[in-house]
Amino acid sequence: MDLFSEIASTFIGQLQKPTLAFLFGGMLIAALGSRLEIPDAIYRFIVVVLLLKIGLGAGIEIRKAEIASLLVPAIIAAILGTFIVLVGSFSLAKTPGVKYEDGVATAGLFGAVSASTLAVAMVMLEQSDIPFEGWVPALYPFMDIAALVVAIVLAQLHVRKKDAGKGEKGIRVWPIVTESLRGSALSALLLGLVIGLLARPESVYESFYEPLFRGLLSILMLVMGIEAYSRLAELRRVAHVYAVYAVVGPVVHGLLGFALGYVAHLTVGLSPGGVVLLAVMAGSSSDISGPPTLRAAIPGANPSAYIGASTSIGTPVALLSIPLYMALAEYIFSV
Amino acid sequence: MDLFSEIASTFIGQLQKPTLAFLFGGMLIAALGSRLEIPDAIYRFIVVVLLLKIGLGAGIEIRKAEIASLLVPAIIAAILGTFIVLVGSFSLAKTPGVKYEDGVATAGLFGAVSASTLAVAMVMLEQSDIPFEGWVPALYPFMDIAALVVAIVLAQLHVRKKDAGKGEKGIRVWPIVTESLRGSALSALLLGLVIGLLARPESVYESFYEPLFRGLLSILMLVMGIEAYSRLAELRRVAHVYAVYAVVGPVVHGLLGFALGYVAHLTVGLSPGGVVLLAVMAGSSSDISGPPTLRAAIPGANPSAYIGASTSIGTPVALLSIPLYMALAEYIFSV
Amino acid sequence: MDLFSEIASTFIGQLQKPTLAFLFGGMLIAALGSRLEIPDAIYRFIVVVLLLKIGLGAGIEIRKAEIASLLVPAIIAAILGTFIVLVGSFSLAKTPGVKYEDGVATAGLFGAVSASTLAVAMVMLEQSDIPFEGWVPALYPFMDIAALVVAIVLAQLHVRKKDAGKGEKGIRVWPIVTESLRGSALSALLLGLVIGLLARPESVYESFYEPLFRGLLSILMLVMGIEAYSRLAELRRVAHVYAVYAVVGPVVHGLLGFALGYVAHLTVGLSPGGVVLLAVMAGSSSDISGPPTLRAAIPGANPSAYIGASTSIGTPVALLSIPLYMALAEYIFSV
Amino acid sequence: MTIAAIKISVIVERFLLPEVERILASEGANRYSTYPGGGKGEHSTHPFDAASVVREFSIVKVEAIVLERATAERIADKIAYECLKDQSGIVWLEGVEVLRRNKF
Amino acid sequence: MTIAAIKISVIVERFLLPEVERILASEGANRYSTYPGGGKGEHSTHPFDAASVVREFSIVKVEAIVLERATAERIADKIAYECLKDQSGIVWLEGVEVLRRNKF
Amino acid sequence: MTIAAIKISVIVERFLLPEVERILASEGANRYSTYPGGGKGEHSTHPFDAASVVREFSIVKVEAIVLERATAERIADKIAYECLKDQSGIVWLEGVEVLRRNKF
Ligand SMILES: Nc1ncnc2c1ncn2[C@@H]1O[C@H](COP(=O)(O)O)[C@@H](O)[C@H]1O
Ligand SMILES: Nc1ncnc2c1ncn2[C@@H]1O[C@H](COP(=O)(O)O)[C@@H](O)[C@H]1O
Ligand SMILES: Nc1ncnc2c1ncn2[C@@H]1O[C@H](COP(=O)(O)O)[C@@H](O)[C@H]1O
Ligand code: NA
Ligand code: NA
Ligand code: NA
Repeated sequence: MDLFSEIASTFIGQLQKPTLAFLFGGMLIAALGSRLEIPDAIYRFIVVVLLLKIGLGAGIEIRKAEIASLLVPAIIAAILGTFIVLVGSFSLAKTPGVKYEDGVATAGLFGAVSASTLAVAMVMLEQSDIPFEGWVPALYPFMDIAALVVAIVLAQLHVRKKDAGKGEKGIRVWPIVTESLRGSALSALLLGLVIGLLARPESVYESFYEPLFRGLLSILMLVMGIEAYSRLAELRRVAHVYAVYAVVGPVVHGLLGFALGYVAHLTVGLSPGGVVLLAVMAGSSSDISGPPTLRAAIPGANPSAYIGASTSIGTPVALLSIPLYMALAEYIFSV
Repeated sequence: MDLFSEIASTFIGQLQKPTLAFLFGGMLIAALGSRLEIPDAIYRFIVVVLLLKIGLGAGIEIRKAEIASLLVPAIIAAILGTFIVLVGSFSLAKTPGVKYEDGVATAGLFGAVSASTLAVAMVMLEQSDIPFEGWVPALYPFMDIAALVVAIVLAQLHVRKKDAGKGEKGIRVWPIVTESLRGSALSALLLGLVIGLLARPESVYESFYEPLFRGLLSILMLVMGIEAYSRLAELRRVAHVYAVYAVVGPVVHGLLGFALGYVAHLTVGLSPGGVVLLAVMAGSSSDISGPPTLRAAIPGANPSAYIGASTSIGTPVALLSIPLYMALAEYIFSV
Repeated sequence: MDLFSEIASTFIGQLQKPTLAFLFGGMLIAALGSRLEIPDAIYRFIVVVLLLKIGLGAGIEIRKAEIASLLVPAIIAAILGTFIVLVGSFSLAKTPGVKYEDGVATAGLFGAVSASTLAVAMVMLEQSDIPFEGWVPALYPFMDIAALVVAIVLAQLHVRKKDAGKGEKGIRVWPIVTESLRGSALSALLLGLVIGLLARPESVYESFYEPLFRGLLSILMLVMGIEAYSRLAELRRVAHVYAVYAVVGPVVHGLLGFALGYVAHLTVGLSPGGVVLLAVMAGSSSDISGPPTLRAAIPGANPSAYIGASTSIGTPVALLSIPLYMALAEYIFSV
Repeated sequence: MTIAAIKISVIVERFLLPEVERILASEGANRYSTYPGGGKGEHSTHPFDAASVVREFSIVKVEAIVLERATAERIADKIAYECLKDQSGIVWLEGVEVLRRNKF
Repeated sequence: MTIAAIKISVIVERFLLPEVERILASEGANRYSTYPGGGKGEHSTHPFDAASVVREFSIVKVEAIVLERATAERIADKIAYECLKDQSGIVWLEGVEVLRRNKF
Repeated sequence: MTIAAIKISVIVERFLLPEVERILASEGANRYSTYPGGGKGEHSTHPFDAASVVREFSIVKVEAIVLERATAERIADKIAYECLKDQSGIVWLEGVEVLRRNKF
């Protein structure tokens, strides 16, 4: 089968998988004005459980892994996060009609990682029996924090240049890092990781976190779909180029991630599934923890621009591109 | 075994089933003044999950069903909803001491469908190994919307006759239908239906929605029991005839449903379990979505009358009559 | 293996079990200032589900048990609750620098029972294949209510002595008992018990309550860990002797419980696992329902003292002592 | 520097929110806040966080601050005598002092 | 047409709600609203939606509007000096203007 | 016996709470209450209890009662012109009468 028909068939197959169906379902009911909604407390709990699950799974696997084989992918993840933001700061942020801070903040979100997109990819790989190293999801913070830090530093440097003379205080990177780590999403992931690493959570992992994973993810997709539709209105208020960036960005970033993942495959033997997950993380844009970090640190940027672009278009496009990377992997690695 | 002892033994058997035990448990703790309560967010989530599950299950089955065999039961469901309201509007609503609008609104609720009662019946049938067509629960909206529309139209015609002369605006049926469909309960059911029909949600259905169904239903029954007790006080403030209607109505409506279901059995081969479910829907009275629709559309009706009658007596009676229809089915169809 | 190395090895084994890991995880993230939090609605639901589960399990087992074999342990439980409070009222409450009411309220909490500690012990026993009579958790209310009643009566007698002459009204024990029983924790336990006893909830118990138990408990431990850390600050504001009592008390009370449990073993054949659970209940201090009962009934006592001591130190110490009683049981009964 | 303004407070059941919003908008008051609540009135008791079977009947408080007293009175009148004519709920006004006039 | 009235606001921990309700009822004020909240006071910090192990200690605001100032003062006094004597919580009064006198 | 006092009300998105708290504390106002809410403003609509993907953007109301008008004005000014300069949110003041002076 040639690459194109491989992609087409994987794509059609995945569209039928429930996870994406729930995303579209959420958009649909929002578009039809339904009053169906998921209570906030449930949504927050689902996020915590999914991230604990991802962390626990990764932690359990890291125990068995060699540290060396982890190091290269971690560095690649951080490079990807940095590079995506730099690209955005030279392309989107320099486009006429786009305020520099808005552009950089948007690039920051697209460089960072969406936990829900990552979770969907994990489910799709499992369903397609494409194996991956259990610790790959633990690369998330490396890419995520790198992207947010770079975006915030670029924006603050820019503001400082404008306000030159007014009370020069240094840009401190460390508080941005700790603030990110303290957010509920990364905290849950890391907590799971530590418990998975140091304790023996296999029993509760297999009796609770693992079986509930897919079901809770389907509810999360519903919420994401509703939100994606509701934010479309905001996006209409900002320049068109955001929509273009939000469509093209995820695919370009994902393919970049795939390429660097291939390097990790050649150097330290990263599995085909691992390469796909790296591509997915690069292609995804942060939805839960990135936005508040950016709003607090770049108050001058317009949140409608970057959040609208990310939630309404970036995340759906990133989710729809997962089958692309899977098809690529099947084609290249013949898995 | 004769019919009577058949009913008696099915009844006693079902009383021991946990679902009804949780209903009575809820009434008991409310009566004893316990501070035990289920958080609202959890209740709302349970309702969404149960209705998604019912919808998904129905959607998956409709794929395999012939459209013709669906059509007759759907028409019957709509007829039942309409007929129950008409009967109520000529009996209860014409009783001395009952305001016409109050009576029609009450008949509307009793003609509409209770999702929780339907869910309980599905569990009971499964436990007793009485099979039913998986798409039968999808008849719910046909009966529900028919009943609400008829009740609202009758009430509005009545008000218009009273206010004759004052700004005659036509009664529009379509907004009532769309309003009903946008409510959270029907939205969840239909969303599940569409996903079940168009995607392949079997994996998540079997790993999440199906296993959690009984457990979540037990919690829902607890909430229903607590509410049934709390609303009793309201009922005491209105005419006795409401209590009589709430005791007799569900059984009469249910038997009517059984009879028309039997017609569907003869014409398009509706299964015995399907006949029972049709009876249960007819016998049940709407608890989640009917009341707000009626309050918005018939503001002149006293909600204490219709909600009290439905929640405090109608729903418990409808739940307790399920074994009756099951016994009837066992007797008639010798299942 | 000698007793000491038995304890050491059980202890180390249990530390690796996920339940305690989640407790420490909660403390850790609170200490690091993470914004990870469990929504209140979820926490309240988890408590209800765990206590329903404990109650259902106990109810199902009581059906099979002989009433006589229940009676002795129930009396022992009530004696333990009473005795622990009396000991506290003569030791802690008489220490210089400790206000009598504060000391008695603290002893009341430590005499009462923590549902979460009990649940953890049940999981640990199951994981270690140490069997116990399923009805033992139903001893909880006997110890709990005895302790709270004695503490409240002692405190009210004290206040009355001080205010001698001012409007002497009798101390009524019955309202304290009913208030306790109406609290959400005991209500859920007793509701489960009654349903387990009178209905046949085995199906829903096995499909829902039992499988979710460990997972929900892991989330509960997270909440307990976060709370334990947050309350430490309060504890620093009161006399040091509270910290000492909170460290020593649980172990002493637990060993006392073990000793009286051994008596029940000799007289009515209480199983080794049952003895451990009795020790755990005695060693635990009430976290959910005791504090509000005490605050309402002993308004003069400083809640920072008793709640701080119990939540920040008492509960972690009680949880960490469970392996001690398990090791003791293995040593003495050679299970 | 504070500016005198009027706060309109409304307590209604949730299913009436769209109606209240419509009235606010009809008078140009497009900004408001909402809070979940419970309460006891003439009709019945609403818990504020226990499950209530019909969610649309839970209590919501709406607060809208407007600069003109006349607008506030018109809004309050419409809500009291149109929206709440046959429905339960209450309306009241309070004088407040706001900062940043352009935000209202 | 608005009528002057008084709003009594009380912030207490949830386990004291029955006591506050009793005092309100003793002065004939049988209508009130409640709102979930959080806060920081003399004693400790309460999150308003994170799990707090003891739910009965979470913060609740009670608002009751009454027509007579004297009634409001008696209620506020009783709450402050009876119910909250040894407990944490605060009470205050605000003048408001209500519509539809018969609803209060 | 009631004492005149000032209530500062602030509506902000949750991620700004620490900032508001910092400003309150800087003026010695260490006691306040918080309430979950939703609303519609210049920028967007916030549901008050449906899932919002970014929780930190949900609406919170902060109320702090202080005895001195000057303090209240300083706090309101700082919040309006420092904390909310580039962010959405509003601030207002209301006169209230409190009981038990020592609690404020
Ligand atoms: N006097 C009052 N003070 C405060 N809240 C009230 C008052 N009267 C009614 N309410 C609120 O308005 C809701 C509906 O009131 P009602 O229309 O009297 O049933 C009640 O549940 C309370 O939340
Ligand atoms: N000055 C104040 N302004 C607003 N809320 C307050 C104030 N003082 C106390 N509170 C609220 O009342 C609760 C109990 O206060 P306290 O009795 O001081 O611990 C706090 O958690 C706050 O929610
Ligand atoms: N005039 C107003 N009255 C009441 N609440 C308001 C008003 N303006 C803004 N708000 C609240 O403040 C939030 C932020 O407003 P904004 O900064 O205009 O987006 C809104 O979501 C509302 O909750
Ligand atoms: Na990315
Ligand atoms: Na019906
Ligand atoms: Na104890």
